[in-house]
Amino acid sequence: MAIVTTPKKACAVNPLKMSQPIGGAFAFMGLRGAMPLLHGSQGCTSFGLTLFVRHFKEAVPLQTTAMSEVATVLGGYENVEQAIFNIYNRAKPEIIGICSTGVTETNGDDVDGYIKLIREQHPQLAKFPLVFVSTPDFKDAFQDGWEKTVACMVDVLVEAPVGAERDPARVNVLPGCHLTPGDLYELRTILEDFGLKPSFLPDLAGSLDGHIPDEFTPTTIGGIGVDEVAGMGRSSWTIAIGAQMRRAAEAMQAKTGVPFRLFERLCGLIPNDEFIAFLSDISGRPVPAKYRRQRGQLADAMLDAHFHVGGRKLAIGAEPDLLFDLSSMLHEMGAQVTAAVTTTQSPVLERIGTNEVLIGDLEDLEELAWTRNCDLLITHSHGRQAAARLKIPFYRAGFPMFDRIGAGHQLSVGYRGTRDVIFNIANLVIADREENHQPTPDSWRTSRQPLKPSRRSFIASTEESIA
Amino acid sequence: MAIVTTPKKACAVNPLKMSQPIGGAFAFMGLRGAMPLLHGSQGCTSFGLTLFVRHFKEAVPLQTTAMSEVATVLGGYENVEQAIFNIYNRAKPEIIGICSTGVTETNGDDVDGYIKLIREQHPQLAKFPLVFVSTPDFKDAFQDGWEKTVACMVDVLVEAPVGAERDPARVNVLPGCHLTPGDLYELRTILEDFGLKPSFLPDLAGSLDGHIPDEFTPTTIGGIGVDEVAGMGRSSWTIAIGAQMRRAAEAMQAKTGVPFRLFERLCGLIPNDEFIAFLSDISGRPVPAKYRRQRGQLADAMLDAHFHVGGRKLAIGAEPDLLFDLSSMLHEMGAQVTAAVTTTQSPVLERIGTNEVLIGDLEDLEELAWTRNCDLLITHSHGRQAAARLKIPFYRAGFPMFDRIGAGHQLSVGYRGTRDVIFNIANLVIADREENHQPTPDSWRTSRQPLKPSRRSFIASTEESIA
Amino acid sequence: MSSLSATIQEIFNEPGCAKNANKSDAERKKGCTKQLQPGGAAGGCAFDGAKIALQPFTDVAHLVHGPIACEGNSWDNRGAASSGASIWRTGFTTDMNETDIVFGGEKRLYKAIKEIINKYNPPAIFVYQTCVPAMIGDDINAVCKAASQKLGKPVIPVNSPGFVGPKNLGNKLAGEALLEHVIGTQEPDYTTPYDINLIGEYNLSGELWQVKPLLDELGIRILSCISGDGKYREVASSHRARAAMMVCSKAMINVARKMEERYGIRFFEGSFYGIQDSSDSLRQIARLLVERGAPSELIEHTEVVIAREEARAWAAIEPYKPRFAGKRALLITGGVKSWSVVAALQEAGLELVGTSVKKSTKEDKERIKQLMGQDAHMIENMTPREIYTMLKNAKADIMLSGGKSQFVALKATMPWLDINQERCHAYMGYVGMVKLVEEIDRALFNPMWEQLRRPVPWDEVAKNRQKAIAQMDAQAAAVAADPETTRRAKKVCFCKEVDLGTIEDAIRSHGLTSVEAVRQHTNAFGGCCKRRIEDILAKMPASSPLAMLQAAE
Amino acid sequence: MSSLSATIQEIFNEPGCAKNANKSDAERKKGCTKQLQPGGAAGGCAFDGAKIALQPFTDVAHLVHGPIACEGNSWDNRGAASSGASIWRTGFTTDMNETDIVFGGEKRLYKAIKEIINKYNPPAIFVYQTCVPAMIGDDINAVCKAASQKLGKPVIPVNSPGFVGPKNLGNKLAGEALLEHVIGTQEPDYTTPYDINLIGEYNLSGELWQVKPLLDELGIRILSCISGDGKYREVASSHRARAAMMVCSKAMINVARKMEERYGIRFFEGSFYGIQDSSDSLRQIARLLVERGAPSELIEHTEVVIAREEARAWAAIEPYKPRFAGKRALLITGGVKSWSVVAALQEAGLELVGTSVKKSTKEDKERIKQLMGQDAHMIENMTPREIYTMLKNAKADIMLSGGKSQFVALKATMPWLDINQERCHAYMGYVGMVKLVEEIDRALFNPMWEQLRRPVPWDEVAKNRQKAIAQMDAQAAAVAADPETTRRAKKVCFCKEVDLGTIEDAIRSHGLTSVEAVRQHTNAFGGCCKRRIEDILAKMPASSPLAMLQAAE
Repeated sequence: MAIVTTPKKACAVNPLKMSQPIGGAFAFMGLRGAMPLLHGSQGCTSFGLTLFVRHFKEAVPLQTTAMSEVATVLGGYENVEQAIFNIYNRAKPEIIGICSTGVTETNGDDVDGYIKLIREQHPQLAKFPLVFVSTPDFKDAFQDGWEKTVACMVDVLVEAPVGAERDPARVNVLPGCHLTPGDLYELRTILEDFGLKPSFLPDLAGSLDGHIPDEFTPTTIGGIGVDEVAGMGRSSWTIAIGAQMRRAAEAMQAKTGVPFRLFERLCGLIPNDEFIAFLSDISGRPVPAKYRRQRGQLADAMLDAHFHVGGRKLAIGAEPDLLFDLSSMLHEMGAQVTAAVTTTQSPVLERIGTNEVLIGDLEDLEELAWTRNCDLLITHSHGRQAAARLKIPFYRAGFPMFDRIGAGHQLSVGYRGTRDVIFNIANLVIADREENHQPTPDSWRTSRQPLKPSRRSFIASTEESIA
Repeated sequence: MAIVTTPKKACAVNPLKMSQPIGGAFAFMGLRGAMPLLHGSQGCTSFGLTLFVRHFKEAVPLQTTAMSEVATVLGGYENVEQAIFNIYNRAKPEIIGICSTGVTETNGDDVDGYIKLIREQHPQLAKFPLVFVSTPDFKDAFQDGWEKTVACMVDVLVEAPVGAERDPARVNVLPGCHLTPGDLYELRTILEDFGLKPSFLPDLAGSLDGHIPDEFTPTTIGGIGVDEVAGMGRSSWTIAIGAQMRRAAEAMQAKTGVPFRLFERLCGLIPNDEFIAFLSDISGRPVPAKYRRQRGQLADAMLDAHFHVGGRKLAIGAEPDLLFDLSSMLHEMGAQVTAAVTTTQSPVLERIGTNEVLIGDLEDLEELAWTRNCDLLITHSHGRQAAARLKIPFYRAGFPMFDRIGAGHQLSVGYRGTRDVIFNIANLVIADREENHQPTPDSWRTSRQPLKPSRRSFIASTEESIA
Repeated sequence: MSSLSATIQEIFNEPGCAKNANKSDAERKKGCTKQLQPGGAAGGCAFDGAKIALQPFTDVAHLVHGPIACEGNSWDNRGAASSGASIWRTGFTTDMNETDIVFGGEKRLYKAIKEIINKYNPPAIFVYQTCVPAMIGDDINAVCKAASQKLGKPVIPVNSPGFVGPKNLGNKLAGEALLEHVIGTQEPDYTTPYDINLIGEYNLSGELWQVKPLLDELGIRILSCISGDGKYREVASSHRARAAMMVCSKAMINVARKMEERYGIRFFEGSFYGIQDSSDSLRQIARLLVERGAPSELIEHTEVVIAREEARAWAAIEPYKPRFAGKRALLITGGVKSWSVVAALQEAGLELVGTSVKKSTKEDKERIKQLMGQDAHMIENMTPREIYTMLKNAKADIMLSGGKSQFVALKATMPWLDINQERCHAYMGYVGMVKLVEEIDRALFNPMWEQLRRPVPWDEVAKNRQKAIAQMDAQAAAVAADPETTRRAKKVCFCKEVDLGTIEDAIRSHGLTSVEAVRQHTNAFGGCCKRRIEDILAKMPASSPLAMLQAAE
Repeated sequence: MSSLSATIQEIFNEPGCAKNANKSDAERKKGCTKQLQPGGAAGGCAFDGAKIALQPFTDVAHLVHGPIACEGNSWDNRGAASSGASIWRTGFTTDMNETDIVFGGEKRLYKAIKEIINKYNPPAIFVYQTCVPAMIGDDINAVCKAASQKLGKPVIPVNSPGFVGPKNLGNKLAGEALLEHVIGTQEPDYTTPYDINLIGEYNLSGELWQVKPLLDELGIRILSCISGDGKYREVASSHRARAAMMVCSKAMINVARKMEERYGIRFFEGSFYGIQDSSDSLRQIARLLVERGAPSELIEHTEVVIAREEARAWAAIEPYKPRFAGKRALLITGGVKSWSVVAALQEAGLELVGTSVKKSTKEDKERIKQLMGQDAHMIENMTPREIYTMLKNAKADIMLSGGKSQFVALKATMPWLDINQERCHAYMGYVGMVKLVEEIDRALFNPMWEQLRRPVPWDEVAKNRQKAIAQMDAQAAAVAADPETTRRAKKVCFCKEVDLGTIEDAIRSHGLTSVEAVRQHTNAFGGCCKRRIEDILAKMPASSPLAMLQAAE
């Protein structure tokens, strides 16, 4: 339904987008004993690291090849070699995942070639798991980095099954980067309640759910092990969540023959009906009573919330899969998706229930929300300035969420997760109505809503009000 | 540690307290096919009904003996008889639970006598479950009504076990009225994860969790059945939650010999450690990995949140068990319980980590919060006016919560529930700091905090600001 | 007590009440409400009714004399709006305890009044009597009188304990308290020929302010609104108004009639719900004022405003009409709304399939017939179960009612709109009507309903599986006990419904080559089987041409 | 590029830098930072450093020329506070795409500058160079120059691509940009003998405002703060100040020294962390101003203020000192803070068990020795693992550091306080010192730590059970297969650890009468057994006197 457009601006203002190398590094954080490594100047790593630390409030492993100006000119082989060596010796990881950056891609470093050479030169590394993904900063976005990296992991780490039988209970899950550790926990519980044994690739729930390890470790403190990844070919099914995971799911099928089912969304009643029906189908088990109850609770939550969510004009900025998921769910509750901004292309965009999806920035989102009188803003924490200027309620969704705690536990999948999202959004709307929209003797003095001018100078006009 | 005081006021202002008959009726709502019946004038029922409906956003069964002025003078036998008959014939309940009110207690109606007479006169009612509790409005509070009613249910409905063996897996759970349907679900899941089969008395999770029944029914749409209650004597253990449940637990032990363990709190790390250890002990099963993980997540949440919660000056108003639970948890996180107000006496009050607990109203709480510069208010929804005047963040806890949706799903028990509460409160504090406490060039102009006068005229002074 | 009984009798005799006019003397004595049925009653008591009627006076302290239930269970639960004062939202109660019951609560009441004056100093205090102090004989009239004198502040007794009757009786008892103790006790600063009273309007969700701008524009002053956004001084001096409108409710007909009797203030009963009714009401106000001496241009001005507002409103509603074509509404409300809202909904193009007339007068019913035709479905008394069934069977597309019955509609997954006191939207006047239409549209066309009405898809899955399992069981019974059988009995699916032998046999005997074909022949249906059947097919010897043919089917 | 190299070489030669003074020429050429180690580096790049130094100018638009990573991953992540303008918090970037890489990004950059001026019209734009455009040869100096001329607005190139070096080099390159393009380009409206510059102060969490009231009281005007809460016009006219303070950081020593050189503005390096340091800094400011012509009373006034503030602060800290007795702090921070905060903590009565000196100069280290004694534990380079171990072993009671290392402390369940840029509390001046003490106290004495350090109680339970199960297993192996055995083998506990026969035997052979005794003899330990053992005891024949005796034990 929606037309996807890209505004013609030379200057991105208040970026919604983050770079794809850190999206790639993020995927590696879902492997056990992993050390993600950005091949670039140390700032590339430092910014990414800070972003993850502020979101998860956790120590986050992320290293750099520390490319200097001179190294850039000469080519990065030595830096890659040294970095792998230093990490291998000091952090004793089980895997190193390497993502390129703008600097090294501009330079044309052949990292796959470097790795081959390093393995040849250093026999102790001959079989050590090293995965490289090409993720230039000047193309695509965070979600793309994740997408490519997971597909790469499948290519490099999963073994084609030889002879061994498939385990009918074993299921692969390929979650998109829009799912939180809390979401992954919920999915694991659901799958296990059907007697299934899921392998999540990657599994951020194991590494970034915020738990306290007994020992200090410089690598990831959990996640899926390389050995378990290798054996994913013996699963009966692959469940991919989010359109971004189609690539990895297809790679898995091509390599191992494991069929996949793609769930583009898991927030909302109908998507979860389909998900649960599928699980019942592949497991051969009836749906546990618990989920019938949770479904009823969700339906009831929708009834309670539709008075508040219905008719709201929604401005939402998020990466494609999250945008599609949340905006579809809210559209189905009667909200109007009035302004939608995203970071990168995706086949789901045109199916979003709105007229137009912009590949743009938070300035675009703010401008649209202003001129179209939106009354609810949904985006990541960087939207906080816009929300304050727009004076409309702000629901934080996506990465990063640095100005609240518990980001890793935010839940949106399953009947229960959907229910929680609906309650939280409806309560935001209720609070806003109470605080800012109580009727006064003048509320209906003129019944016409003033048309808002374009917001060319909105920052200047609010200079004083926001210190 | 705390001294419990009662202010000498003739006029309660902005009541914190609700009446005990509706606390009793509330307990009956956790039985399947139940119709609670207040013996009093119809207003007694109507107010209670509205309160429950606004809190749960559910149809709520609650009937009245509709005592008129004349009936009051003549005595209520006829009204009780007619009410039971009408309900029995029309609503086809499995049980009717009767609570007296101020009117009928002042009058001295002997309802136990009435019931005996009714059973004699109407053989079809001879064995029909009827439970009566004496709950005059002019004594005690909501929590007391619940406490007495559950104890009464045990006395009347539970059968002394004859010969039959105890079921080692079966466990009775007697939850206090401060637990939500969401809390009960969580407890059920935890108990079942240890292989235990819990019977909750009462079980509001079955009736008021907000689900959609297939058929219309004028009675409760779920809850524990009278038959299951009758068999509770065959359980191996009784778990009572909240000091208010000691009475029922003792009644259960006296009648059936089932030993009990009382957990005064289930919000907080240590209380849950004890709870989980106990479950592992009585079930003979090791603690599932899930709970080790949840424990770690809670510990991590405490670490993340203590920066924000630590040192906060807390004003909290709640019924004794909820007050004890929440204030202890926050005290243990480094918050200062600066003002504490409750509704009725309880042995836990003196163990609250503060100097003084007032049996009072929301005017007292507001006054104390004002003079003692509290920066966080916790109480039920009626605290909203005080929070707006005090201009401090407001966390809604307890019954009623009529100005937000999802009240029935608010979770505070278990590692997970504690974690959610901590995140929610910390995020309220963070939001408040961002919105209202950003430093300005004048923040430190004078380093002395102004002493606040008592708030005799606080309402007048805010007349204009709150429309 | 005796004075209270007298007051109640007087109310039962209310000559302004159309319903009363048709009753015999004996009937009238029994009162204007049905006897309450124990175990089958719903709705508030007289105290509740009195509080509803008076609490919207915003600068008054409302003190409830009784045990905690009466105020503790009910305060801060009304959606009336205030343009200034907020003390009306503060809950005051004597919270009587056991000692008070034994020794009487009068002393505590007096002290409570004094505390309120000391701490909050409102212009007046309304003291509400409740059942328990009424039973034990607390004389609130005497206490209020003494307090007024000693403390120099109006302290008004509202003698309406819950057990004397239902909510509507309480409304009238509240009116009596105003008539006896408040109205006419002060004088307005000035008067104009355009001064009116609104009686029985509570400014719920601020809806009065949807109409007030029009009155302002016409120069008409609301001298006193009883009681929405009202102030004590205004009602105390309301006897100087030139005309009054009894808004959409007979709740305080005694006030309107007695003020006409005592002060010559003529009144009419009108409604601001719906376009036609709003216009009619504006016309009537203008007419009454002109009759009492306002310049006659007022009538023309009013017509100009009406024409403009009607045009605006119709234009705003127009786009919705085709959307509402054929949509049926069920209206469950009381009294005047049973017809005033009917008219409003019909204006928007909705079909009315029924309206409740439980609390309606004969006159009300006549108006319904006028609006809906002779065979109007007037619902005398519908149980929740009946409403549920009606909605579940889709006999209506939307229900409009008060908050308590909302769950009947919602649990039947049918749209519902609140038109009683707890709603958060205001629906009065022309803008309110447009808002109502918008909200109905929003409710009717919310895509959520379609989702909620779909059957749970797993039930379908489960049914299929049941069938499959039954057939499997039959086959399994035939399996004997040798090694090959064991190999063949190995389950192919995780769901353990199909064994290897069955599939091998099917492939062999029918020469199957595709998973689809195997499914047809074995009733293996599931997802997880697919891959494994493919594996088996791959290991089996090549099929015969016949099989190829079959597979192509 | 060549001009950038020259600038960098010049910075390496910085004569104002004490560290440099001790180096050979060859050493100096290599630069003042260690070579970064691939796979072992942490910390920001030169671009990061430049942005940190300049972004606190609040009315300037900060435009990052590069691919999305440089701004998209990092914007709005600093806690500097503004008293007015907010455009500094807006993220601007050219978000270079593949086409720009191929054809060059200069055109996009120019258009971006134009868009910003059209939409936001700030008094100036700072343009930051990053690695990729530097590699492909985008000449931002030229673009900025052209834009300045055409668009009539200062557009300042900040030539500090990430790969030229670490954060502290970026700070200095930012300083060079100011020196070359900004400072001295405008004149202040007026000057006073009390005008000073603050250099290297970023007003994190508004901490500048903890000191500014004292300067205001003394009549001292901050002509320009570089860069906290700074405005473009202020820094452009900062060359008219009479004195400067280099605040707690050598980050922009080049700015301080060159401004002294060019404009004769004498400066000193000082700190506002801690009571003594705050007093010293105020004294130095007064002294420098008086030397440049301010009236000499300023010195006395300053002493009066110092005396008053010190007294207040000491009084506020006093109650904490006994609480801090014996408490040990570990300080992991850089540069000047390694001693200025040490002093502050010692003032509060804390013992310092170590301070990191990774980024400290020889001079810094001397000061640490003065403060902590000759055997001060100066930590050159401590890995997170070492810090974790140190804390886990309780060698310190609290750690103070920057945000990134916080989790090392927290995961060791040790109190931690943020003293770097991301903290939400301000710790400068006298009030800040008191705040720091309060926060340390709050962190140290939070009752949470005790809970978090307790062992998980179930581990204890589990250990006991393991033992019990092992013994049960041994007993179970002895069980034969007749009906009585079956009866006796029935498990008594839900946990299935003890069978009936075992218990009966134990009771019989030892004549037991109490649950406790049964437990001792059977290793049945659990909760659920208790009731059932009681039942068994009740059914067994009465015990012998000997058994009674045993039970009484």
